[in-house]
Order: sequence, then structure tokens, then C-alpha cells
Amino acid sequence: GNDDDETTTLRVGEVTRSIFYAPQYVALSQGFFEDEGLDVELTTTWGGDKTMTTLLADGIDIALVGSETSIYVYQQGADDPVINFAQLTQTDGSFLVSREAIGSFDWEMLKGSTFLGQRKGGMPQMAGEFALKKHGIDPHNDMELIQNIEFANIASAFASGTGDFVQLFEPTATVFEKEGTGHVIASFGIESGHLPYTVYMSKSSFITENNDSIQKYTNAIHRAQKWVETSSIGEIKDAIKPYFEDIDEEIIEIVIDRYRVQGSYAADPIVDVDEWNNLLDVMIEAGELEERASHDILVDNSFAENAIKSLE
Amino acid sequence: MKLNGITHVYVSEQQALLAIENIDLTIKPGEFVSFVGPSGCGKTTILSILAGLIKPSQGSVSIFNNVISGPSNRTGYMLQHDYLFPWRTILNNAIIGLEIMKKLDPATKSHTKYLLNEMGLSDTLDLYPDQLSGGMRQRVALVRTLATQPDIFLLDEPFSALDFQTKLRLEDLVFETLREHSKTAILVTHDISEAVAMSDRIVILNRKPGRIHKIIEIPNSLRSLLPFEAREEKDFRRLFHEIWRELENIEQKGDEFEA
Amino acid sequence: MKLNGITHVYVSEQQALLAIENIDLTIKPGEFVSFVGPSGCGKTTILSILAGLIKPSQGSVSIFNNVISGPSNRTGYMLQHDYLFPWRTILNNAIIGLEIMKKLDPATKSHTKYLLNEMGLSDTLDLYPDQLSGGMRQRVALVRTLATQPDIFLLDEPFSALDFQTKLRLEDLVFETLREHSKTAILVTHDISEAVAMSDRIVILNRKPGRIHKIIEIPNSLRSLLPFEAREEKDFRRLFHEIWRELENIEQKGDEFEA
Amino acid sequence: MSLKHKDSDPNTLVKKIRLNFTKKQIREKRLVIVIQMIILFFFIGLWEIAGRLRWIDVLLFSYPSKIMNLLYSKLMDGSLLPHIGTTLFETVIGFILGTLCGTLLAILIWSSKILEKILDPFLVVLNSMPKIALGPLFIVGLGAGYLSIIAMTLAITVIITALVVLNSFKEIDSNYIKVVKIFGANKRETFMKVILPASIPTIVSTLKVNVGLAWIGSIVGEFLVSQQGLGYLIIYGFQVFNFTLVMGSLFIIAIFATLMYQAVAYIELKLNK
Amino acid sequence: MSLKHKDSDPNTLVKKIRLNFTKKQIREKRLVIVIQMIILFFFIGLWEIAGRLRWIDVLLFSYPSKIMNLLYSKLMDGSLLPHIGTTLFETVIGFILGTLCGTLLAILIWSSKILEKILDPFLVVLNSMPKIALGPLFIVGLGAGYLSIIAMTLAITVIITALVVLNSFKEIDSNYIKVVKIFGANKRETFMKVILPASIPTIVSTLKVNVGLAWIGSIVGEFLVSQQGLGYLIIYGFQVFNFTLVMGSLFIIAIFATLMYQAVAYIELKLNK
Ligand SMILES: Nc1ncnc2c1ncn2[C@@H]1O[C@H](COP(=O)(O)OP(=O)(O)OP(=O)(O)O)[C@@H](O)[C@H]1O
Ligand SMILES: Nc1ncnc2c1ncn2[C@@H]1O[C@H](COP(=O)(O)OP(=O)(O)OP(=O)(O)O)[C@@H](O)[C@H]1O
Ligand SMILES: [Mg+2]
Ligand SMILES: [Mg+2]
Repeated sequence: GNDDDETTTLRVGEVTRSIFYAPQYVALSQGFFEDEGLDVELTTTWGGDKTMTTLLADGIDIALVGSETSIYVYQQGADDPVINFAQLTQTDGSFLVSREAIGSFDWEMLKGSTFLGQRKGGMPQMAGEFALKKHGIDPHNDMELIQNIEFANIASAFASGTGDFVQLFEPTATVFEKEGTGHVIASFGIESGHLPYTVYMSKSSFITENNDSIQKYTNAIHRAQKWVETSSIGEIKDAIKPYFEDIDEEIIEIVIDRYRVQGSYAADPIVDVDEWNNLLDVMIEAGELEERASHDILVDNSFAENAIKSLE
Repeated sequence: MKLNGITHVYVSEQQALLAIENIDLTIKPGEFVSFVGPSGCGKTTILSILAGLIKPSQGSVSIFNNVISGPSNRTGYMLQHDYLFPWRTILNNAIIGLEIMKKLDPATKSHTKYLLNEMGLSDTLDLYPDQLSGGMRQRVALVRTLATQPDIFLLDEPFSALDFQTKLRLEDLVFETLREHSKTAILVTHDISEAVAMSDRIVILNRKPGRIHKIIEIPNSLRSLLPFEAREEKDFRRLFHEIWRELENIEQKGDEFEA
Repeated sequence: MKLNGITHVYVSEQQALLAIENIDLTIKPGEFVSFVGPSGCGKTTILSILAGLIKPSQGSVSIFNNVISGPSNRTGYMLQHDYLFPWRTILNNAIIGLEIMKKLDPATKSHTKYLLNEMGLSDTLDLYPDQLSGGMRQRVALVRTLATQPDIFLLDEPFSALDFQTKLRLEDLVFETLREHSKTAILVTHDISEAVAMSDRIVILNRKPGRIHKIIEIPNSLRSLLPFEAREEKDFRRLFHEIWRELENIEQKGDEFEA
Repeated sequence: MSLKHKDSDPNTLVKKIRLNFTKKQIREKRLVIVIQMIILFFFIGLWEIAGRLRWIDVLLFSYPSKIMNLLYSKLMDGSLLPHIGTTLFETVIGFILGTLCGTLLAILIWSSKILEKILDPFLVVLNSMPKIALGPLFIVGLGAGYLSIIAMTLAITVIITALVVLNSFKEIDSNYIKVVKIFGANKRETFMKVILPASIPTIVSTLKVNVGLAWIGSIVGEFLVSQQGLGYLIIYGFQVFNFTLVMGSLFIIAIFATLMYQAVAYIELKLNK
Repeated sequence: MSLKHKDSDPNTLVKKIRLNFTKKQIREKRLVIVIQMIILFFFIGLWEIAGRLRWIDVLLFSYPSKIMNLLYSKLMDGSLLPHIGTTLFETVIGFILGTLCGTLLAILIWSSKILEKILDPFLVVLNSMPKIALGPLFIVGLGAGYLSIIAMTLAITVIITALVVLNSFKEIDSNYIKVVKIFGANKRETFMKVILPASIPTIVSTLKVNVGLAWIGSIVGEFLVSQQGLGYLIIYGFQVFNFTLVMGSLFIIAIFATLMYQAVAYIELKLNK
């Protein structure tokens, strides 16, 4: 336990820098962490693998990354499992973008097309294929699936002429739409349903030893979630702008709006059992999971519940 | 072969250096002329100009009344070291001149083999240069020059890298070969005895810039002898000392000049 | 200095080579002994053994009755080329021996400067080796050897890289310097005239493996003269030819042996 | 060491010395190999023990027997060989092309003094540029396939090859060139008869550096775009947090890179024989 | 060219020839610079026009004036300099450490023939290993900060430096070593008085190669883990699909890598003066 006047430093690693994580930047810029007596050092550890590696190697205390990585780690037999304690986003964050403008979209149109998907083993790929299968499309037989390109280069590949359809994150999807390079026709976030998509997690041992700090951290996050829910798009944009200097303000607003409308930002930090099971389904469907990892073991909702209570 | 007032200036970004100045000389066919002089007086420069490798800054060289403008088939130039190509066999080294002049045919090739044989190198045709001793390599370089059958030989300290015995033996060999085919030869050397023993005329060069200091005629008594024999003559001693003194004079003048 | 039945075998992965065999020789203090012999007969090997750089496979060397086991302060070895360090000034090159022997102090340093001055190098102390001519560099190497004041000098073809004039002048200089301080000297050379002009005794080596072929005493008439003067004597010619013939014999035997 | 007694027959002596030397050589070689084995086994053993006893985080570091098991099972089910084949193919092609193009570029530049002067600053900039950052441009330009990976390998090797080879062209003793000039050789003949053969050793020793660079190129290329190959296995291994797979792939890369290096070293030895 | 008439005074002649030569030199230098400028402007101009007229996809390729604008505004608002500073710091530190450690390793290996024989195969394997693939392992060992980035730079430079420097140690004419041995120098003295000073030129020219490698190391390191630096800007630029930022960062890297290379070339020139 820490005294209330003392500030505790927490090292946080985010998997990437994205408007998808708007509440986190809100918490930082609005001083919610400071109010809790926390000093948060944010590092971008590009990619889920590197983020999780850094967490396991004690390079950071808390990781913001997809829950699937904690399952992979558990599956490999971790002695000190990584525990999910606060959810930040609850849907997939990618969109289906087509090269040609399509009046009324039907998933059947994907059949026989060339589809530029995300790389194997990652959450975007699993969620994407899950959505396709839900619509009766076998991604490996009904279309030509290209999934050999690294995350950061998929957009370039599509822009330079590869594929009829592509699975893209923001802000690229909006930029493409604005430039006429592509057209957003569906959201994988909506299709995949609720998932523990990006979640704060930490090593079990760290949580045990730093109960207090984790609680404070979750409190600040939840406060930011509420703030995002109730503020205007413009206010949110102004709050996160320092973290996205190189994106047009207009695009930031469109993206925030799009994510908020489809309910990507989690309303509270709780990782529901249903959401968890949905994630397991997606992973099993993708063939990346050997046995179901129990919600009891890898999720600790107690901090989230306390945070909700304290805000009420 | 006629040298008309040859002057050469080496220019580089840092400086311009007057290497040789106003060299006038006529060399008769079949004559053997040596150049001696202190280091850096421009001997190699003169040979390079005669070979057509360098264009003189002023003046011209004519061979059989034709002004030269580049390397000529009639001139053979033997460099100071052997510079055999290590990746070619002895035979292939010897025929490289023929190859480049596009004169390689069975006749010239067998002639080259004959020359190598004459030099006692018949066993080495398929060996590589690094398997030969220094003296053998020098002989191969000589054959390389002979193979294209030039009329004029330019020899730049051809024996300086050899040990004493080999050197004397090769001197005799070269001397005989040239006399036999009555070729013209121009020899550059640091070794006064070599110059006296081999030449018909010796040109002593002054240093910085190289100018003709004196030309010494070798008496017939020495000319006709093989170099090794010539060394035994009284005239040889006399000439040796004459040239030695001239060179000492030049050196001292040079030293004063520099100081 | 005494050489007791020295035999040396060079071994490598490919072969074992008997370089010299059973060399017995006693050299008196103050004596000047030359080694001549065909290339590869083991002259450098003998010097390296005398310098303590190589341990002979068999036999031993004793200096003033002490068997040597490594480089000694009393021996100075002047290598074939000058091997001055290009990154050191002339003065720093000259004092490196003192530096390593930890004998560098104002006295020895000023002595070295005095030696450089004697050799006419006083203007070059702060220059670098590549600013000097070959002859000057050779003189610096000589000072480097002299500076540590050894009693025995080992000289491996010290003049072979020089042009004729410089060579004769340096020969005289070295000869005088050694005689003045009555040092012992062992000279290796390819140049018969050099050996005859400078030595008290000449050891002719046989080749493959190097064995003592013959030892020739130089008459007193020549010994006392400077090398340059000695060359003018009748005895000189005679000895030159005697040694020349011995070497020719060795060469021919060698050739037959190889064929 | 000097032998004490005098041997009357020099041949016996030479033989004895030779024998001694050979014995010493063999003893030394054995010692070296033994120490190498000890180091290797110590390292592997320590790693194995540390892994099994959980001194290190097995998740991150895996351990040798686990890695070997994985590789063995992947080898048996046939899923490993295609990956090795793909990467080897890309590396070898990129390596050969890089060396070839670099040499050709060097020849081009050598052919004209003024061209050399003009290109010099551009080459310096290109050379000091971290080519890895250009990867995405290749994907845009060449599509998401082998071509991009090979282009990456090429980009990494070609400029440095050109610079080193050009340098070797320029360092050739001008007297060798004189030899053929005297016979009237033109620029092309001079190049074919002197410059090129004289530079072969340098070109081959550049190959040795290029082996390493080609592997970097193909692995990084596979990081960017691939669905097969050892680089892909590494990145996939990271993705699903299977560090055993990562270590196994690194192990295979080390083996093949070493083999390739030794092959080039062998060629070099043959040429310098 | 030969002059037709005979000049009586050689000094006038020398001066005239020198003047002609200098004039020709200056003319040539001017020509070279003009052609370089033409190439540069043609390339930049074409890119600019192609971008403005949408011949190329501006989203992917951006164009020069856009890049310059971005860099200028970032420079003015002070957000660019910290990135440059960070990367420069990492690169320079990695570069210096790599060269230093490589040289020290070479000294260590040189100090013992048997050590050299023992380490030889390990060095070959390490050298041909694509160090880039080891990135994540550094994070494990050194955490997600400067240390990992510098370690990456080190890993890339250190082995090759050690090999090249060791080779230069071994190539020193043994006669130089003899010179000091004659005076009774021991191994340490031999090293300090001969081996090290004689190898300085090789070590400096290795630096030139290391400049390029150090930039690769720091940029790749920043790709793995960073919150500041030019490598971060590149990967962030990809993330937010701002290729103008990517190109701008590459441009700055090219400038600084070239400057660093030129600085080393200058040191080399000074040492070989
Ligand atoms: N390519 C060149 N560029 C500039 N200066 C040169 C060049 N070649 C020779 N020199 C200079 O011209 C002068 C004469 O040189 P040259 O080589 O003709 O002398 P040399 O008489 O052959 O000397 P040595 O006897 O030492 O061979 C020297 O001062 C030399 O420094
Ligand atoms: N380090 C060595 N390893 C193996 N063999 C050697 C070594 N040094 C010399 N030799 C061989 O020993 C023999 C004698 O060599 P050494 O250098 O003593 O001859 P040299 O009389 O000095 O010859 P030169 O007159 O050419 O200098 C030669 O056959 C040579 O090849
Ligand atoms: Mg010359
Ligand atoms: Mg010798």
C-alpha cells in the first residue's frame, strides 16, 4: 500500500498507437492518473508479441494488448500467468474496405474476390475470418486470401493495387475513403460481436504485490471511459490530439465517432464471461487454441467492479 | 628513333613538376643506348614517352620518321619488375602481347615456345609465376617482350631485382639476343658497370629537371665483348670511374641546391 | 661469439625443411665476418638464431661464454629493409630500442641525437619516414641499432635496397663507425664485392641445407682500407673471382641436384 | 626446444623434429576441439538445466531439448523443409544477384572517371541509408511476394558490393595495366585481361560479407511479407508466443548461414591456392 | 596535348601547363557539380510534378514540397529535434561502443593463438547470424528502452568489427614485430608499439562500414521498442498512414548518416595525411 500523497510510477506498454484506444489518452491528458496519484510512463511496444515479451521480461508493469496474447502465454505454460484486469475496447477495430464503390453490400460478393487479410495468428485475422465464416464464407476456399503482409504494410499493398477487398484499421480506412482509394462497406467490429479485444493486463505476481496501484489505475481508466461516453466528439478530439499530431483533426473526429457509434470503446473495464467465451470461440475457429483457457484463471474483474462502485 | 626537344611536366592538383627538359637525341637502328642518372631524374619518364604511354608536354618522338602518338607495335617495353600476371600460366603470360595485338596464331605461339625454350624455361610452361624464382620470372618477362618481335627495346632497370649471379647471366643473354637480331635498345639502370658493359653509348642525366648532362661513347673494344667479359677490360675501369665522378658531381650539385 | 653445431629445421603442417646444418664457427671480438651464399641457403636463419629470435633445433650459440636463450641487449640486428614505423618521427624511430629496453633518459636521448647528427640527419628529427629517401631511411635504421650500444652487430643485406652511390657511401660510413668503436659485426649479403671490401673473413655457404662450404680470410692489405678504396686493389679482383667461382660451383651443383 | 645430444644423421633429426611437431599439432588440435565441445556442451547443458529447473523463464528462453523436439517433429511431418527451402532460395538468389549487380555497377562506374565523380555522393548517401526502412516501398513497387524479399536482399548487398569491388579495381598496381597498354590494349581489353582477373580474390572475399547481409535481407523481407520461410516462422512464433519455434528457426538459420559462409570460404581457398 | 612551338623559358612553360591543368580541373569540377544538380533537380522535380499531377499515388509516395513543409513545421514547433536527438544519440553511442568492443574483442583474441582457434567457429556462426531476428531477445534481456536499441546496434557492429580488426592485426608485416622483439619487447609492448598503431588505419576504415550498420541497428531497434526517434516516426507514420512523415524521416536519416560517414572519412583522411 502507498500513502495518498506519494505518486507511484507505473510503466505501461501499448501495443500500438491508435485512436482505437482514445480513453487511454483521455485519462493521460485529462490528468485522471495524476488524480489517483499515479505517474504513468507510456511506451509503444509495436506489436502484440513485443508488448507481451516486454511485460514478461519486466520491461513494463502493465500491457495494453489483445487478450489472445495472455491465452497464448498461458497455453505455453506460464508459471506466473498474465491476468486481464481492465478492458479498454470490446470489439474488433477493423473495417472491410472495397476498392470499388458498392451500392448495397452483400457478404456473398466476397466470394471469388481477392481479399487482403491480416497476418496469421493475430487477433485481427482471427476476428476477420470469424466474421467471414459467420456469413458462410470459407476464407481459404471461396476467395483468394492474401495474408502474407505485415500489419503496417497492408494498406500500402492495397493502395498500390493488390486485392479487391481489404481488412483495415483506422485511420487508414477513413483516409482511404476520403481519398477515394477505397470504400468502407462493413465493420468487423460489429460482425465479430463483443470480445475482450484490447485489455490491460499484468503478471499475476505484480497484481498481488501492487493491488493498490492496479486499483487506482483501473479507476482512472473507468473514469476516462465515462468521460468519452459523455463528452462531445470535439472535446474528445482535443483531449487526444497531442497523441496524434500527424493525423488531420477532421479524420480524428470521424474515427472517434465511428468507433463510438459501433460501441468499440468498452463502457466499463469488466471482461465478461460471455465476451471471453466468444474470444475462445474465435480462436478455436482459427485453429490457434489447443484447450479453452478458463475465465476464472486469466481474468480478475475485482478491480473493475470496485472501480464501477467507486464512481457511482 | 629521334627525340626532338622533349620536355615533360607532371601536373597534379597540388603542384606542377618539371620532370625532364629539352631532351634531344637520335638513336641509330641497332644501337644500344643506356640512360644513367640519380634517382628521380626522369629516366622512367623518358622511357614512358618513348613507349607512347605518356604524351610529352613539349617536343615529339619519331620512330623511322613517324611521329608516335601512342603505344606502337614496333616498340617493346620491359618494366622494372616482371609484373607477370599471377593468374596466368607462364606460357599464357608470354603470349599476352600477341593476344592483345591479335597476332596469336600457331606460328607465333610456337615461336614464343621456342623463345621460352631458349631461355631454359621449357619445363615451366604450365606453371604459375609464383612457382618460379625471381630470375626465371625476369626471363619470362623478357620473352613476353620478345614474342611480339618489336624493333626497339625499352628496358627499365630490368636486372635490379636479381641477385648478382643471375643478373650477370641474364645481361649476357639479353645482350646476345639483341645483337643477334640487331635490335635497337634503350636501357635505364642505376648500375654503372651494367651500363658500361652493355651499351654503345651512355647518356648521363642531370637531376631536377632531367637534362642531358653528358653523352659517353663506349670504345669498340668493349662494345664487341659480352658484358661479363667487358667487365674485365682496362677501359671498363676507366669508364666506370669517369661516369662515377660525373654522377658524384651531379649529386653534390644537387645536394647544395637542395640545402 | 661461438656457434656450436647449429642445425635448424623449419616445420610446418605440410613439410619439415632442414634449413641449416651443423654450423660451427667462432667469431672474435671486433671481427667483421660476412656470410655469402645462394638465395635460400639459410643466411637469414643464421642471423635470426644469433639474434635469439629463433631457437635452433640443435646446437647452441654463446656470446662471451653465455649460452643465449632470447634477444639480448648486447646484440643489435639490422634487418634487410629499414622497417621504420611510418607513424613515428625519425627521432622517435631512432629511440624505440631505448624505449623498450627502458634505457631512455636525457643522456641516451641526446646520444641518439648526436648519432643522427653524425649521419647527416639532424634536420629530419621531426619528419616522418615517408618524407625521407631510401638512403636516409637506411641510415635511420642504422642509428636505431647503434643507439642501444650493442657490442655485436648483425646486418642482413643492409645495403641491398639502395642505389649504387648511396650504397658505397653508407658502406664506408658503417665500416668506419664499427671500426672506431671496435664492434663485432656479422654481415649477410648477395653482393660479393661488398663482402670482400668490408670483411675480415668471408663464410661461403652451401645450399639446401646450408652448410659451411669454405671460409676465406681477407689479407691485411684489404682489411685496413675503406670499402671504396679496397675495391681498387688487385687482391680485391682476385678474391672476387675466387668467391665468384665458388658460388658458381655451388649453383651448378644445386641445379643438377634439383633437376 | 633444443635437443641436448648431437644427432649424427640429419635425416633422422628432421624426421624426429617433424614427428614431434606433428604430434604437438595433433595434441593442440584435439585440445581445441575438446575445449570447443566443452564450451558448447556447457552452454547447452546450462541452458537445458536452467530451463528445466525454471531458473530462466521457459516461455521466453525455451530450452535445447524442447527446441530439438519441436524441430524433429516438424521435420518428420514435413512442415519444416518448405520453410527452409523458401528462405534458402530467396537468400541464395538475392546473394548471387547482389554480388552480380554490385560487380556490374562497379564495372559501369569504373568505365568512366567522370561518371564516378558524379555518382560518388549519391553512392555515399545510398550506402549509409538503412535499407531496412525502405521495405514498404518494395512492397508497393514489387508486390507482396518473393520479388520484394529478393529486392530487400539486393538493396542491402548491392551498394556495398559495388563500393568494395570498385575500390579493388582502383587499387590494382598500375604497372599491370601498363603491361597491356604497351601492347596497345584498349579499355575493354585492359578490363578483361587485367582488372577483372586481378579483382577476383576481392570479389570473392566480398561474397563472405554478402552471405551475412543476404540472410539479413531475406529474413527482414520475410518479416514484412511472407507466408513461408524461416523469417515467417520467427514472426509467427512471436505472434502466437511460441519462443521455442523462434529459437528453433534461429538455430536453423545459424546452421545454414554458417554452411553458406563455409562454402564461400572454400571457394576463396581454392582460388587463392 | 603537345604544344607546337618551343618555349624558351621552362618556367613559363611550367606555369602555362599548370594554369591549363587548373582551368581544366575547375571546368571538370563545375561540370560534375552541374550534372549532379541536374540529376538531383530532375529527380526531385519529376517527383514533385508526378505528385502534384497525381501520376503517382500521393498517399503512398507523397512529394518533396509536402515533405519539406511537414519537416519545416515540425522543426518550428520543436517536435522534430527530440526525435533526431534520440536517434542520433543511440546511433553514435552504439557506433562508438561497437567499434570499441569489437576492437577490444579483437585484442583479446589476438592475445592468444589457442583462444583464436577455439573461438573461430563460434565467431563464424555469430557473424553469419541475422542479428535483426534477435531483437525481441534484447527486450527480454535489457527491457524496453535505450538499452535494447543500443544493444541491437552493438550486436550488428561488434562481431564484424572484431573480425576485420583481428585480420588487420594478423596482416601486419612480421618484420615490424621483429624490430621490437630484437630489443626484447614482450607481447604487451609489441602490441602497444607496433600492432595497435599499425592497425589504426584499418580500424578507422572499419568505422566507415560501421556507420551504416549503426544506423540499421538503431532504426531497427526503434522499430521494436521506442517512444521517440526517427525509427519511431517511421513506424508511427505507417501506423497513422502518413507516408509524408515516413519519407521525411528517411530524408533526415539519409542526411545524418551521410554527415556521420563524411566525418569518419575526414578522420581517415587526417590520419592518412
Ligand atoms: N605520375 C607522376 N606524377 C607526378 N610526378 C611524377 C610521376 N611520375 C614521376 N614523377 C616525378 O617525376 C620525376 C622523375 O620521375 P621518374 O620516375 O622518371 O624518375 P627516374 O629517373 O625513373 O627515378 P628512379 O631512378 O628512382 O626510377 C620524379 O621527381 C618523380 O617524383
Ligand atoms: N619461417 C619459415 N618457415 C619455413 N621455412 C622457412 C622460414 N624461413 C625460411 N625458410 C626456409 O629456409 C630456407 C633458408 O631461408 P633463409 O631466409 O634463411 O635464406 P637466405 O639465405 O636468407 O635467403 P635470401 O638470400 O633469399 O634472403 C629457405 O629454403 C626458406 O624457404
Ligand atoms: Mg624509374
Ligand atoms: Mg635472407
